[in-house]
Amino acid sequence: MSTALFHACIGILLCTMGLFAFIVHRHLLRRLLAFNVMGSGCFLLLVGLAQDGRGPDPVPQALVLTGIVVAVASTALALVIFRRWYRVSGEGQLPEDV
Amino acid sequence: MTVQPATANLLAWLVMLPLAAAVLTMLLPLRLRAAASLVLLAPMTLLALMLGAALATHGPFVLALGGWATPLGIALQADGPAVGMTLLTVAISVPCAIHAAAYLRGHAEAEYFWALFWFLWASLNTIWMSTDIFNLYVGIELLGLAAVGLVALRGDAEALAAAMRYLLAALLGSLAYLIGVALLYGGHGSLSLAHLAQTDHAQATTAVALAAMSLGLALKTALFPLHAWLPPAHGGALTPVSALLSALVIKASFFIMLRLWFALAPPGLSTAATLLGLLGAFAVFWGGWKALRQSRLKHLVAYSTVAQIGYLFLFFPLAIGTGEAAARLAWDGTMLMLISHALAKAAMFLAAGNLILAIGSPRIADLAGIGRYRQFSLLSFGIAGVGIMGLPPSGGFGAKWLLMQSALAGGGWLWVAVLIGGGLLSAAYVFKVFRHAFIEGPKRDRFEDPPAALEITALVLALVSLMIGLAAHGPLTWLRLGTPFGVSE
Amino acid sequence: MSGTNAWLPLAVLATSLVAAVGIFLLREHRHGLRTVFNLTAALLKLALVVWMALGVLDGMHYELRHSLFEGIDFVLRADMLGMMFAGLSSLLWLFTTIYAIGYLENAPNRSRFFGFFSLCVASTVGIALAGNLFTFFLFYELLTLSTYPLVVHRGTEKALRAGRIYLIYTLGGGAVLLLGLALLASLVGEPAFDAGATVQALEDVDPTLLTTIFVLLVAGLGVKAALIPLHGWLPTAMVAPAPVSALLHAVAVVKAGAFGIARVVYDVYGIEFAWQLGLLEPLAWLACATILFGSIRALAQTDLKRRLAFSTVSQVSYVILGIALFGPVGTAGGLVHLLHQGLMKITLFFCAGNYAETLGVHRIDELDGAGRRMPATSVAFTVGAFGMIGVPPLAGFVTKWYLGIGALDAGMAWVVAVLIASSLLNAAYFLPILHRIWFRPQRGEWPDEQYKQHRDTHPLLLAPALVTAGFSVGAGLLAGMPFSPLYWAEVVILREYLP
Amino acid sequence: MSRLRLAAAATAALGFALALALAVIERPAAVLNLPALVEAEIAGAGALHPITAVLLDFRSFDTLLEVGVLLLAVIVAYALREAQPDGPDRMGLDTPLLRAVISLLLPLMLLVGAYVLWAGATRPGGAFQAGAILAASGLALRLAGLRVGGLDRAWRVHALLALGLAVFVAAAVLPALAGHAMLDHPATLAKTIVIVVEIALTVSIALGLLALFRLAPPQVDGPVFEDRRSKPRGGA
Repeated sequence: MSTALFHACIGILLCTMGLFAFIVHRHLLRRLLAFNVMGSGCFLLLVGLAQDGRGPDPVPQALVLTGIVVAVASTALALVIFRRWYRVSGEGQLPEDV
Repeated sequence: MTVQPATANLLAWLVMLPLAAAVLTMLLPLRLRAAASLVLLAPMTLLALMLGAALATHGPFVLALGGWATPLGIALQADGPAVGMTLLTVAISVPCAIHAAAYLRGHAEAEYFWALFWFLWASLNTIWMSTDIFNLYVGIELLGLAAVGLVALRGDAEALAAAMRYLLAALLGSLAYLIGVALLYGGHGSLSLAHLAQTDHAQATTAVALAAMSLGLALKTALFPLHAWLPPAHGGALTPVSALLSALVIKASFFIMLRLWFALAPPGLSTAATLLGLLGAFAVFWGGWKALRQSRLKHLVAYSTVAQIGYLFLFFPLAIGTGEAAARLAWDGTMLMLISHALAKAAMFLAAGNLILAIGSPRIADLAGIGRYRQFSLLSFGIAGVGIMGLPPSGGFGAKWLLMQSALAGGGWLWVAVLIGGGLLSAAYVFKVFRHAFIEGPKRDRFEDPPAALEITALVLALVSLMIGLAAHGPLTWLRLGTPFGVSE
Repeated sequence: MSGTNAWLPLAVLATSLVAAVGIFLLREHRHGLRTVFNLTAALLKLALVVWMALGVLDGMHYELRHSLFEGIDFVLRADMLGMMFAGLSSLLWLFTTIYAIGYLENAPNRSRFFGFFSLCVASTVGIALAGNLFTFFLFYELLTLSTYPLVVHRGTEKALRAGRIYLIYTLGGGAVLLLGLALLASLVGEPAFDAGATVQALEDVDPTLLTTIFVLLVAGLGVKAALIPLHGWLPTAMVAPAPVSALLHAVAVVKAGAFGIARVVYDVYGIEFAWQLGLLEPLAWLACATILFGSIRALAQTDLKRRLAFSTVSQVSYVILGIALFGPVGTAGGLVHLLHQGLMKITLFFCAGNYAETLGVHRIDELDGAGRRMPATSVAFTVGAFGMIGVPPLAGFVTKWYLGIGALDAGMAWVVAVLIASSLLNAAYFLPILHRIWFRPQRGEWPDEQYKQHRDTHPLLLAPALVTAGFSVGAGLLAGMPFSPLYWAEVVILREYLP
Repeated sequence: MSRLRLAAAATAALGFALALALAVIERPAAVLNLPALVEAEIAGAGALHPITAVLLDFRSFDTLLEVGVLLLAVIVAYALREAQPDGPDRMGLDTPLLRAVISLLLPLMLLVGAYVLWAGATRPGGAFQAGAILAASGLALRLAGLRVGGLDRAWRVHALLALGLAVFVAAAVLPALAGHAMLDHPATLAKTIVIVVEIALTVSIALGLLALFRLAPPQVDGPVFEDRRSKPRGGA
């Protein structure tokens, strides 16, 4: 197994763990963390899979950079909304389905 | 087809102008933001019309951004669906913007509404035109965040919870999509849909990638049973926002799904297609049933969206694994359904918002007596309702007719039952509103009078949704340009 | 084809559509302008329909075609059968409009009422002029939508309930019709009103499927035509104002159903093909059952309008019966009753409305002595009732005579027995009313007397009733003359069914 | 946490992992060699480092939208901001030790940020990394209770936040005005344009990240949020 493929496998693992946590947890911060774990796994998969057996590839690396900015922005947005939600409701999680 | 750069650039202008508008409306003094946005509607409309004209004269064409051809660069394409959706976006956004300008006047939400509105428009246009799967990812992220921001604008607890729920769904959906991108790039070394379409699809990687992406997009489109985020978000947002979200935003992810399935669907995928169709069928009945049970007007309309999304997903079983004629009818029907639902649902949300303004309450039961005093708003709601119920002569009826013909051509009796049963269910919830509105009694005789701009925009959208059924032949022929269905004639 | 010939059907449609839009836009208090809109549109439409009918008689061809989707066109076309129905509805619309203006004086929501009223007639004329079953369906559903606000017009609990029942029946019927239509279209492409072509396209199709489609179509149309067991909405809808009842029973709704069945039998399947498939005899049975059932139920009603409603259930099925009888005479009987029933029933409803508006009388046992207080209305009511019973020389007699002969021609002698039984039942439920009106003394005060300054009632309410009563006498007396309903029915048969 | 939910989550995650593993194992050998294409075309691009070239030339449209995403997040944060903006009193720690450390570190951080930006043309680095470092130094300042004087005016902050996207859009549109494809910079100007865009991006990204932090302040006390809408509106 090449290093790149190893990275990809770790990526899958992270994705799986993130997904599991995302479904299981209700607290919004935990879910956001889970989302970020999944995101990292996803980036690893993207770069690892592309570079396995093909050598360094600037394209997925650039994609991941873009993806990171997007993920940071999304997480920040989520935190902003979460903070406001927490201020208004005092709850750390969303109300169950109406 | 090669065209002049100036013509091809129309595609990119349709993204750059709204982005520039977003920056502008962020920097302008508060009181000028709405006015500037209204002025900018004119060039947007003009650009979209010019693009339509270019497609009509030159046929489908692409723009290689930065001069870099695919697969190295990113290309935007003008084919029937892309241009059709761009024009639809204009048709929905312009009335919604006019409505919003009047609706938000003097409200704090107006401060950043316009920047978000323009970001939303830019991302929609990107999604309609882009041919690059990663670019589409950035597009749906931009779209999702803009939509979430618009939902959150209201700022109260309910809106924040709805926005948060929506954001979580959107993020999860994007990640599922991104995993598909990773697999496809890993397997085929390209991000361009045109290149991916030429690869061998009959292997597990493509199938898993397509499955992951479809799952993510279905979540963003709120396909049953992944729809739980939609009703609070669409029902709880500001009225013009609800209209934009229901009419356009959920269509964007569905549209990407269509593009992916065209390019990537491996042979023998009818089981998956049937599964999507079945989920669609469940959506039609579950959404309709829940709509009927709502006590708040906008939530009723929002659940109606859940139901109507179901019809869109009938496309997959109707078009995949059936004959050419059936597939073509399914495509026509789905496009018409998409367009007429967009128009009718935007009109319905705007009309519902006007009714709510008039009665000063979000509850359907408080509509009693309004039938006598504010018939104009009620009329718009009714005309939009005709489209939602799929009764003639609306576009919704035409779409159902085409889908039904497709189902009969392919022997899909189940789908016929869904189309007819769903129509009856939607009639039940639309007329529920009227039953309350027509109550005459001593209850009250004072209602607020919504500004004329709010009433007229709703009515215009409603009328267009009604008339599109009678004028669908041309647009449908046009929407087939550059698709697998555009061959004959 | 010249330009005007294509646009004339559209113009006929547009007169009431434009009126509807204009009326919707009017403010509630603009009564004068609204009346002008209403009457101009009604007169203009009548004039255009008469002009077009005469043109059709001269062999002119009026057709407007607009492509909706691939293979499906929106077609407006004037043919004899359609013109017959269009003529009936535009004539009766004029009277109903006049009546409604009088009836709703000082009532709220008149803009909404007259707007939908016009829309309703636009749909009816659309149904008459539809050149294929698809276009027919468009207007058929539009009719459902535009009548709903009229049925619930009063906004009371009862009216809203009636509206809900009306919708459940008609939208359900529409869905069934749509299913039949879609199946038919998937077999023949555009379901044109061209029996020959359809039969050719259907030659190789499994007869079971064809029968299924026929059943679906007739069931969908039978809801509006109030065939049992799909008639439930009609008596409930009686809570609507009298002009709406007139519209439902005489001008538009039940007629649209009956007319649709005529179209399906004559122009989609073709009467010969339908006969060969063995579809007509069950239809005749169903019609006869409805005739008897409606009459028997009518007997038991104590509310005047409900009795009239069940009478409609029964009478409309004469039309269906005529359609189901294979042979020109039976057809003539059915088609002519489309017109006759309209004239007679509208008279009866105008009168019932007059009794209710003027005296506050709703129940039959409150009518004692009404003839003395309202002689003219009562004469009109008597004419209508005798016509329904089928007393010669009134319009109803002509119908029954032709149906009887037609039944014998078609070899269905048992139908004659049904006709006789039905006439006896008709007499049994109408004569007691007439007896009360004319021969019983008034019992105390009227429940809610209005228009005391008039000898009878408000002239706007009285005149339409008298005119339509006069027409139903004329239609019977002058049945042999040119341009009588019978003449039209015969022309239709000669032109279109017996080449 | 219900057992059912655990089971469902485990099943979903497991199925997901298996499907992914299958896809990875079964994946075909790519037909296309994109890195080679990048290598071949890099001379015509506006940057020598392949990643920067992909980000700011070959796939600059992605980056443009990405900058939009960041700006969008900031805008939403502004739209949802607290009624009273937080001040140093609520966020700053304001201890002499922190001040001392920051006064030492800050010049270094700024220097590193500038270097990373400059390095992006030839080796790993670039606008986002530089922006992140600058944002961190800004954050350090804020934590120490210091304010950058010029950034107190909302409009100025807004202008700087929007600068990146504005410059990028302008750079995209310029070639179109000259009759080329959108974003297609002439080879002679490509390098300059890329540098200008990068600098603008760095400023906006740094400020954007800082704004996101500032607008979601890390305190739990303080006044409960008052409804900021001018008048209630029916709906939700």
